[in-house]
Amino acid sequence: MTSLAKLLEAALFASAHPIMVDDLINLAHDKEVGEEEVNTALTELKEHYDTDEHGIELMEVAGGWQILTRSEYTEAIERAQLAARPQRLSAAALETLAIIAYRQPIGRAEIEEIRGVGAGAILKSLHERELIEVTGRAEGLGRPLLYGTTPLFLEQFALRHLEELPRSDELAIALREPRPSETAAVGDAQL
Amino acid sequence: MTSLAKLLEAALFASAHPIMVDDLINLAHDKEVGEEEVNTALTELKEHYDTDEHGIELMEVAGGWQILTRSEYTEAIERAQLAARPQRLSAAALETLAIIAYRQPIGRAEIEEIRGVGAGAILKSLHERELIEVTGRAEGLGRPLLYGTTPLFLEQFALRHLEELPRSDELAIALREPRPSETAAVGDAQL
Amino acid sequence: SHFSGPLDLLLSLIRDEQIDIYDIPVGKIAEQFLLRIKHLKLDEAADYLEMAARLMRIKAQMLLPRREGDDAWEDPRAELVRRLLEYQQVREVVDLLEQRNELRRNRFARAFLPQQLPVSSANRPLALSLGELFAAVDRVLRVAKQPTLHEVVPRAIDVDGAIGTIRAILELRGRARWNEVISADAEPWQVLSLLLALLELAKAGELKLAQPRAFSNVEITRDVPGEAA
Repeated sequence: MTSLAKLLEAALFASAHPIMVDDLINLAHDKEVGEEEVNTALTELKEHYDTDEHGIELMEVAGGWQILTRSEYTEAIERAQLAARPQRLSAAALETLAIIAYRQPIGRAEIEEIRGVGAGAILKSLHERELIEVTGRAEGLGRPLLYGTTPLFLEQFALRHLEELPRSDELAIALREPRPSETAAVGDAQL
Repeated sequence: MTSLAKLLEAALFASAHPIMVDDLINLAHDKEVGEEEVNTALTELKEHYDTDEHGIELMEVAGGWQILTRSEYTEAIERAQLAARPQRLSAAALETLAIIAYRQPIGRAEIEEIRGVGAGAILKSLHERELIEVTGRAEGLGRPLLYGTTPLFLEQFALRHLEELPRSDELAIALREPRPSETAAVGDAQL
Repeated sequence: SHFSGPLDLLLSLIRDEQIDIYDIPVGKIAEQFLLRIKHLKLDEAADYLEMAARLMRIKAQMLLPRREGDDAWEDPRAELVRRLLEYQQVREVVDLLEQRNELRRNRFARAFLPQQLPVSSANRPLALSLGELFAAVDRVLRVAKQPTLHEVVPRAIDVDGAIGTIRAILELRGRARWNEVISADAEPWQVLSLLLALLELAKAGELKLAQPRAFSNVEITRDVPGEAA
């Protein structure tokens, strides 16, 4: 491997979270090394892991790069109690996250309106898991807190960026299309 | 690489601690795999890292086997972390700093009342960064700490003195001096 | 329960019965909704009861006579349909998030980290500019609450809505307890609305309120006309 690829490998091995490309460029500490060189080295590293059949792989996630174990070894590693998978989120928590991801910044009242149930406890637990954060306060009465998703949300959902989620008008509505006469009543049903 | 070597690589990557050979044998969960097979796979992995010129290496350390970044890259990684892009203050921290700059000396309760959210963690971090300091204690119950900005604050913002901050009539409610009639109530809020 | 809320349950009923979401037979679906929540022992959960009450209200509205060719007639179900479609989209995103989450859950990140360098975020160099500071001042000015003035939030309390909910619940069950008609994390305005609605209905003789012990649950009983008050 090139020395840049080796350096990047060492740095990625020393981090539990994705490293942004900008930080990888800084790491090289060399004016000759820019985004292009880093991307080439990342590709080299990625291909090396893929073609040489490693137990790990390089993934682009949450706006940066991260080395992760390949999924086929997860069960064995967990069985041997060398590492544990995080708990799955409840359906209610996932719904709340989905709403926040699409509508951020969004306040609690609006989330509750969409889900039809109270959101207080779920917001607290998503906040504790650092999947959402307070991004501000709404104008107006009561000045409610507004929530948005965090970089850790992208990381844990293997998303490169928020735009990777389908746009709301791309979401197939499993139910049939409205008849023209109904369009007015349901036209604003989009996320 | 053999599939055993790949499994060991994934496990060694995912484990927070060195892994003993016995645990590596367990990991394989296969009666055919004993100490000899694991040692062969470890040698394979070690040689792969060495001959393919990786940024990492397989080391036998106290308590078992571990993958570590090569020492020649440690310095670069440390340097990069030290020279990491200058951090920016969060919007919340900047707002808190702005309130303190204009209203000093000011207590935590009053800051929290103006921003409508808790200020404890932010005050601590501004204090650690030496942008604010404790300038005294308020009268009244609990004698709350009062904060003000430091010389470093002026330096960081390239200000000669605090009076250089624009202090005009336009500065509305939150940043204006409290009216005498409000002072009593402000004191209460600092309980 | 494996339902994440009343909308989830309602949507699953609509799917099971292969009902056209744009033409929901409200009477039928309300009945089934009640059966299901009874069966699932969800009939003491405020959120589900509120949905049951809402369905009953829509059913009643559907029965109101309307004039032939009345253009101004608005389908009482429209709001429910809108919410169901919106919720349906949320469920689709959830499916996608679940897939992505599994993808990531099945991979471990590096757990062993070399000795943390003595670089706390506190001694990393700071990038600060006056422009940023002034922008922060501006934000504070725009959004700051007046210090010391305790804002009374004139959030509309919805007594009529609460009255409708209570009436519908009592129609279904005859009696209920306070914690069954309001969820534990209700906003103060919701609690207030409910309280005023209960007092209003008690005054009108539609229900009786009893609290066996101080701080115990308030019991709400429908006051059937003719029965001694």
